[in-house]
Amino acid sequence: MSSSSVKNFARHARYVMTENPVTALAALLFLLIVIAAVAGPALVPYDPMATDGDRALQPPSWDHWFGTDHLGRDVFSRVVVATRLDLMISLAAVAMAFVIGSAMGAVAGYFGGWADRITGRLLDTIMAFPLFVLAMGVVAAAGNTIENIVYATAIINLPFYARMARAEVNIRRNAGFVQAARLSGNGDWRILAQHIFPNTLPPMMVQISLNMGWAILNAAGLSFIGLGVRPPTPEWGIMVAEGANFIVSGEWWLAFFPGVALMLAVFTFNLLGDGLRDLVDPQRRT
Amino acid sequence: MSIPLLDIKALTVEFGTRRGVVDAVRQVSVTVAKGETVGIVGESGSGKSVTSYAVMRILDRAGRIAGGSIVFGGINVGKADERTMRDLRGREMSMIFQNPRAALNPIRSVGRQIEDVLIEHSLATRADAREKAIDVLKAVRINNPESRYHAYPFELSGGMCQRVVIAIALACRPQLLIADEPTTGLDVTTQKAVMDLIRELTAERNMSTLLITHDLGLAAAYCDRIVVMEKGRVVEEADTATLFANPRHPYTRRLLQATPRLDSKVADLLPEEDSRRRAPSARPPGEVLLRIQDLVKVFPGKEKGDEYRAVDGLSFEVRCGESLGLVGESGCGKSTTSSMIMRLLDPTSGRILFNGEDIGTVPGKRFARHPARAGLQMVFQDPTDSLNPRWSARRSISDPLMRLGHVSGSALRAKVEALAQMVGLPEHLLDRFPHQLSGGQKARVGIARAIALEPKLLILDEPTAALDVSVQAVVLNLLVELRERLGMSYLFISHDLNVVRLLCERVLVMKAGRIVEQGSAEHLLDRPEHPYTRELLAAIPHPPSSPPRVSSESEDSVIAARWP
Amino acid sequence: MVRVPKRLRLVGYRLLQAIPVLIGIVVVSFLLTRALPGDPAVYFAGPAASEESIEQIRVSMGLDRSLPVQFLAYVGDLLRGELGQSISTGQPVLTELTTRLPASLELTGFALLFSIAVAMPLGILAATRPNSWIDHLCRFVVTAGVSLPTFFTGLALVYLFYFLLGWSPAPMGRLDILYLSPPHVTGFYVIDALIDGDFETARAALAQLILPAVTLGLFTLAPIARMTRAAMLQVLEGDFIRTARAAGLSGNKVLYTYALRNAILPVITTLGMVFSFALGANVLVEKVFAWPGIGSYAVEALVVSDYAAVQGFVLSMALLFVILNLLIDVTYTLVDPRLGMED
Amino acid sequence: ARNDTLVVVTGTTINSLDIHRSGTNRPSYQVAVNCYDRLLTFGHKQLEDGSFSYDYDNLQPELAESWDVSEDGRTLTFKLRDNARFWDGKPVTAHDVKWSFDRAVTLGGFPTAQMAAGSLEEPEQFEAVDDKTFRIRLPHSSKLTLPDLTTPVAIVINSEVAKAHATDQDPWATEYLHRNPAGSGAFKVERWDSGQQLVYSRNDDWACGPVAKIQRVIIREIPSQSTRRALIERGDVHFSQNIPAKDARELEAAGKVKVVSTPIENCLHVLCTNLNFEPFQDKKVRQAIAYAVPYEAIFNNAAYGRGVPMWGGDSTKPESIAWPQPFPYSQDLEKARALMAESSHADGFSVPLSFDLGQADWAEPTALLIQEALGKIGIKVSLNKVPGANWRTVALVEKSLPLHLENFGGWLNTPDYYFYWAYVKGNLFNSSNYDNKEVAGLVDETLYMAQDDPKYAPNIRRMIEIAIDDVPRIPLYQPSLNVAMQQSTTGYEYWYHRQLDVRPLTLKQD
Ligand SMILES: Nc1ncnc2c1ncn2[C@@H]1O[C@H](COP(=O)(O)OP(=O)(O)OP(=O)(O)O)[C@@H](O)[C@H]1O
Ligand SMILES: Nc1ncnc2c1ncn2[C@@H]1O[C@H](COP(=O)(O)OP(=O)(O)OP(=O)(O)O)[C@@H](O)[C@H]1O
Ligand SMILES: [Mg+2]
Ligand SMILES: [Mg+2]
Repeated sequence: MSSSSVKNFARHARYVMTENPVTALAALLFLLIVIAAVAGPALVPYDPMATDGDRALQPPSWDHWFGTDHLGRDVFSRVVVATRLDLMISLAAVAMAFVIGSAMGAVAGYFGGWADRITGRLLDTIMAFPLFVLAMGVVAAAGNTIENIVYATAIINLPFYARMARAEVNIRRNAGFVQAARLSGNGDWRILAQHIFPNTLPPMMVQISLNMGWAILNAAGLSFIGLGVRPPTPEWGIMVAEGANFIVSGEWWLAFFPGVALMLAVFTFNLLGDGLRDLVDPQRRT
Repeated sequence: MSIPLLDIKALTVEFGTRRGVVDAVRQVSVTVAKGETVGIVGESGSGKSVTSYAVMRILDRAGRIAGGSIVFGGINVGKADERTMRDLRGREMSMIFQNPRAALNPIRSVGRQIEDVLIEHSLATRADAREKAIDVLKAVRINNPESRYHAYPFELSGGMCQRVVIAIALACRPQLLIADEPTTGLDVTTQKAVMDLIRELTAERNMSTLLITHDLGLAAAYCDRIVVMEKGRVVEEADTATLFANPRHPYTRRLLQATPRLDSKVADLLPEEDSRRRAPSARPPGEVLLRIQDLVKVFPGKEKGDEYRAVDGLSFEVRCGESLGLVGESGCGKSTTSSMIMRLLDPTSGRILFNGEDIGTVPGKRFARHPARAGLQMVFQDPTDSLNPRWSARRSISDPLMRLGHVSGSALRAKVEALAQMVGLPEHLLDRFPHQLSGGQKARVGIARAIALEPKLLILDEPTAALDVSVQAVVLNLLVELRERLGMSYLFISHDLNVVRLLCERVLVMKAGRIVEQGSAEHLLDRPEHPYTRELLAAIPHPPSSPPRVSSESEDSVIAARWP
Repeated sequence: MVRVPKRLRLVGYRLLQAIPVLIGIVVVSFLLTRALPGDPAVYFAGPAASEESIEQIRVSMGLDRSLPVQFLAYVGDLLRGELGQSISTGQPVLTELTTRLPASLELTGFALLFSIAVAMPLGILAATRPNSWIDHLCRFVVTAGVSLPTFFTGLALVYLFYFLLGWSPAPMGRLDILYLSPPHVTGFYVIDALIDGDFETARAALAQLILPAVTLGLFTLAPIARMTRAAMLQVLEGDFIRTARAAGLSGNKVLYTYALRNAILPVITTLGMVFSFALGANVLVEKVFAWPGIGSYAVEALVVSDYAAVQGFVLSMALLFVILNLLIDVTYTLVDPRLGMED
Repeated sequence: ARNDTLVVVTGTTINSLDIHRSGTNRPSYQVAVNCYDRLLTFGHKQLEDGSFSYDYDNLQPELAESWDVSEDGRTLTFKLRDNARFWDGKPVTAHDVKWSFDRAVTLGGFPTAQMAAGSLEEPEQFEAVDDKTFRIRLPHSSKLTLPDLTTPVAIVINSEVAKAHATDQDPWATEYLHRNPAGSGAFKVERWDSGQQLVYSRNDDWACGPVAKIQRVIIREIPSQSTRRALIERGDVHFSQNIPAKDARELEAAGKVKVVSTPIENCLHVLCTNLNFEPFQDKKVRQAIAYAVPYEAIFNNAAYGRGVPMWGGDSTKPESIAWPQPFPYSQDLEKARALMAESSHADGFSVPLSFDLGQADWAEPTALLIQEALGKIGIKVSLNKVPGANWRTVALVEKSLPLHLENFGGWLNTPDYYFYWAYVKGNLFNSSNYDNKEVAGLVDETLYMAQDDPKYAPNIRRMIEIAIDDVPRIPLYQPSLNVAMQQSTTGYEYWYHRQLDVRPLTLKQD
């Protein structure tokens, strides 16, 4: 049963990808990112932290594909090694936002009434903050550790999931199959968890992929105003943010390569969205 | 014979899909002469709509006319440029659709929508468009057209929306009207009013009509000639009387047979050689299983005093082994009643005695764990909606068994397979998802799930409304068989008296939350006492073998009743 | 006749709904600022201040009181319309907000105009040809826009269009040094200059706006285009489109009057979201372009624990958000007659 | 017209026009410099590289025409210029000076502290003898008093205008002067758009010096450092104040704009070990760190070679009393490891290294290099960026950062003054919590002592010797103040307060 369902899934995945070339491309890129994240530190030619004053600010060359930064660190190694952290930040933040947000939204959407009203106002309150500023505030108040960046990102992403889950659950709460589930002796919570919630996943997948990209950008923005990941940890956002100051002086490679990596990642996540949705949507299975 | 107004010759329409090219219509030839009403009948997916879209040339982007010709009034529609087509559409031929409310732009007032067409075809200027639009509204017998002009579709009833759609279609006095299932989703009484209006208007203007329907009764009542389609092909064409008197093609015969008539038995709906035919055996009813006393459901409105009494003091009983029919027009409270009995909805007042116990006092939220839960099950109206789209058929059928039957493991598998066999669902379909099943198959899954726990009472809320007639025939027979095998009682809800009669010994007629008449099925159909029952009966179009075509004399009273 | 009061009631209901949100914002922003590290009294006291003078300032700022007391005082001030004094800029918060908010709004507004002007046609184009190469291209383009951090795009644009090509004026804020800011009417320089009849200044202000607005706008292309496409696709599948086509209405009439007007509804909602989102993203763009807006103000204030400024900023943004949502609701009710009529 | 308008860009915001007001930030001091007059000022000198600087050894009159110091050095009498007038035409009187000084010592906070550095502590010390004669009485004679009168704090305000806007709650008119300067200086404030720009326009009637050549000066605030660089490089602005060392090096190399880098007197970038924390109480650990720091790399990669090296001095016993002077440390990991091995923390330890976010441009690369180097002698360092507002609190007031990068430079250019702030327990810039009785005693003895006192030099040498041996603060290098200007801009002069004095600037007509 399970092996056949795995096989089914694989066949379905192949189908989803062949159907949409953009999704296939995104999947390929995603694979690349995952490889870099898993094996990155083992693959890179230099220690990403090792400084070398004599080789500071060298343009890209055979020795240093992406050049070196102001402390002579190898940009290529740093870009590759940063993948893991960036992926972790976005995955963790989005996972957290998704789990908490969709749970809140689902409960609000299913039970309605006071639960709904309170969640609604709570979400409105979060949304009423300019989200980036809220993230800044949280990080500034709690200190700029990676965990806090993740929490802050999760908080500002939360309303999107909650609203979406609420809407999607709400339109299904009196659907025929839900009534049927009641007749089959399912309690409210079980109905919510097993019947309604999984059906809200396809649209949420698109949101997840958008937010993954967004989470990385958010971390980058925090770095730009000095509230990001602490040095010397390589992280794309902070590399772009620091490198941005070198653009005018002609050392374009400092911001360019991490920028490309960042862009590629965000791009991948965004493009992956539709594919992911198709993947979890049984209607798309044939 | 004069040149036909519309001449479709060997039309083939293809759709490019991700699984290759689909021939939706193959080699179809149909002609419509001036003033003639031609019906196209056939089951769902047989290509009726696609044919009509090809005539209008409003196929989807994926679709294309791959062969044959369509000549309308001397113009070759297949070859004409878009400008010519735009002139033709609306002005020379026009179309009305199923589900009238969706067919209107929801955020534009109906008057403006009519004006758009008039102005587009230069039949009005901005200055006099309004006046002319009101005239058109008058023509489709809409009361108070000046104020209706400003109305938005959501402010109108379904029947009224269909009138507006007709108004749009006929605003430019075209020569051909294509009506694609114009009354599906409307009440029988409304259906009659709308159809009569179409007939009257087209006759008045000497227009031709192409009526697309899957309801043979309707086609028989309104068409001069009928074309039968199956799987994209025309299988038979004849004038109405001939077709019904002497159907030649086996498909036509099957279709005819599956259409319930006033005198048909449930077994008659299936061909004689079909092994699934079942004759209901009249068993003496046992003791009272369910007793409803003074059941009331009041829905609170948005504001005070706005409340709505959906069910208003209902009392009846269902005995063991009995099938009780509940009929009434849309919105009369049938589903509300069934939800209350099923304990999905808490009644405002009244008692629901099931096996002598008042289950109405147990709140719906907690009823999931009540011992009586397994004894009360239901088959839903829309088979698609009632199945969890992420669950395979097997899982859906297993659900009640696991939750309430506490069966698991191999016993569960065996039980599910037995159930599938019982409802005639091939075992290999069990691992499919709902969207991979046909309507009839989905209905079977729903029935299998409902009978999994061998309930004492099964409520059937229009279980066949979404199905083709031939599938309906099979499902009805299946239900008869199951009732006999499992000794269940049925509460059969429908707005179609004809169908109810096939299954039920006793029938209740409901109107506005109250019972207006009840009695044995035969009695009620032969000698309806309440005028409402009579109206319902009169509105049902029947194939001509039994009563003759619907006369047009009752029409005024119907309209008057619906739109005071 | 029945319609008007119902809609009015809807708007009133929305206003009521905003009250708990505003209360929430007041509480959260208060707590958030108090959680900020750093001691404003120390900062305020300036370099080389002694313990006593710090303490003295702490007392004069009321920071020696317990949190609940501080909160009550804050609420009291708010009710009197006092937002306090920003310690980092030395101006009353209200003054700062009123001079800086128009700058941010002007920037955001132009960015959105640009974004709408590009994204909606792209979305419509994509929707009319789903899954074609044009569709994929549109998706690609708008996704690219949202993939880069705004500050990077901004700097890159400055480098290219100002530093290398010299096409764009110096990124020195809202107006080049050569011009005087137009007399204050709306606070929007372009509009004020036009009101003043000073086309030269209007043109200059507009020129300053282009790069930052494009930077910000690029970032908001994707959600608008995506939503337009999705909504258009859905509407185009609708039965009423088929009816309109069957009635012989012209392609443009069907596409714009029938399809787009319906599809615009979800787009409006998205626009609201995008607007508040863009106001947040402003923070970074303003920093790059030396734009004297409210976002850069907030960043500075946050970094130096400027309580009054942060609170004032958050509160004004929340108010803006509420007003925006109200506007959207009103637009919605104007466009969609169904609203407020059925549940 | 463009030719007599000078455009200056700066990265920091000006938050008040009144230096005495609490909360006024450092960039705002330039208003005091340019719009107000002091009693005294310093003369100029040309530095070796040809650029100009103020001259600490050359006191010059500004508002005071002449001054007189009593025998015991405790009474200072100033004669004011006759022709000096405030912008509103009112003559500058001794009463204005008294009011202004009273204000500075009464308002508290920074101005009061700075006045106190010159032993100017209470209003009773100040006396307006007549309209043009002003007298200060000191509790003791001090070499710091006269130089202190040149600081931007000791400005003379138009007291009548101010008093007209004073209220009972605000007797010193801080609200009014915050937005409306009332001075007699060379420039008036034409317009101030907070957060955007400050526009000076020339005071044609300035009496205390040659009337400025430039008609208007626009100070534009451009937060983004790379935008500022683009602006100066493209020639859209005349002057860029306080540019990063890297830009200074590159712009100078490119040769299109003039770059002036002046080592900031009396200022050091230091690595501070906090003696409140256990490992740093051990002198061996401190010395080990001092031997482990990669000075060379820091100077090249963080300071881009701008500034003066402060390592590799010749001897542990200083010959000169110059301050700052290189400490006799340089990177020697062997020695560092040996010292660590002898220390109480032979196995190493972990410690966060903190720095101020606002100083990140030099502090961050420096911190990274130190982190790497200390790792080699067994000290695991993690980095901790502290936002600006918090920095003062944790580093200077609470003094709770174990290891951190600091920079302090005193306005008054004497070693004892530096030691007073940075090496004496309890004083603000002693963020190391360094407490040494001998140093404290020496500072106490030397602070007011005249520099030609025979005891002065030996005392200072001893101080420096202890500082070298104990190394609570490990000097890295002496930073430079870097500015860039168009070739057409001349007359730039370095000042200890690091603000741009626009008065001597000129624009070549082209
Ligand atoms: N856009 C399309 N793409 C692919 N196939 C299509 C498309 N539209 C219709 N078809 C196919 O054409 C066939 C005929 O469809 P059509 O809508 O004409 O059926 P119908 O007879 O009108 O059925 P119903 O009674 O359900 O309306 C169906 O099998 C359908 O799958
Ligand atoms: N939750 C609800 N709130 C308010 N009114 C309701 C609600 N559910 C049903 N109604 C109203 O109660 C009336 C009866 O509804 P019900 O669904 O029972 O009709 P029905 O007879 O099943 O009609 P149909 O044949 O269309 O299914 C309708 O007018 C409906 O609008
Ligand atoms: Mg059809
Ligand atoms: Mg119903």
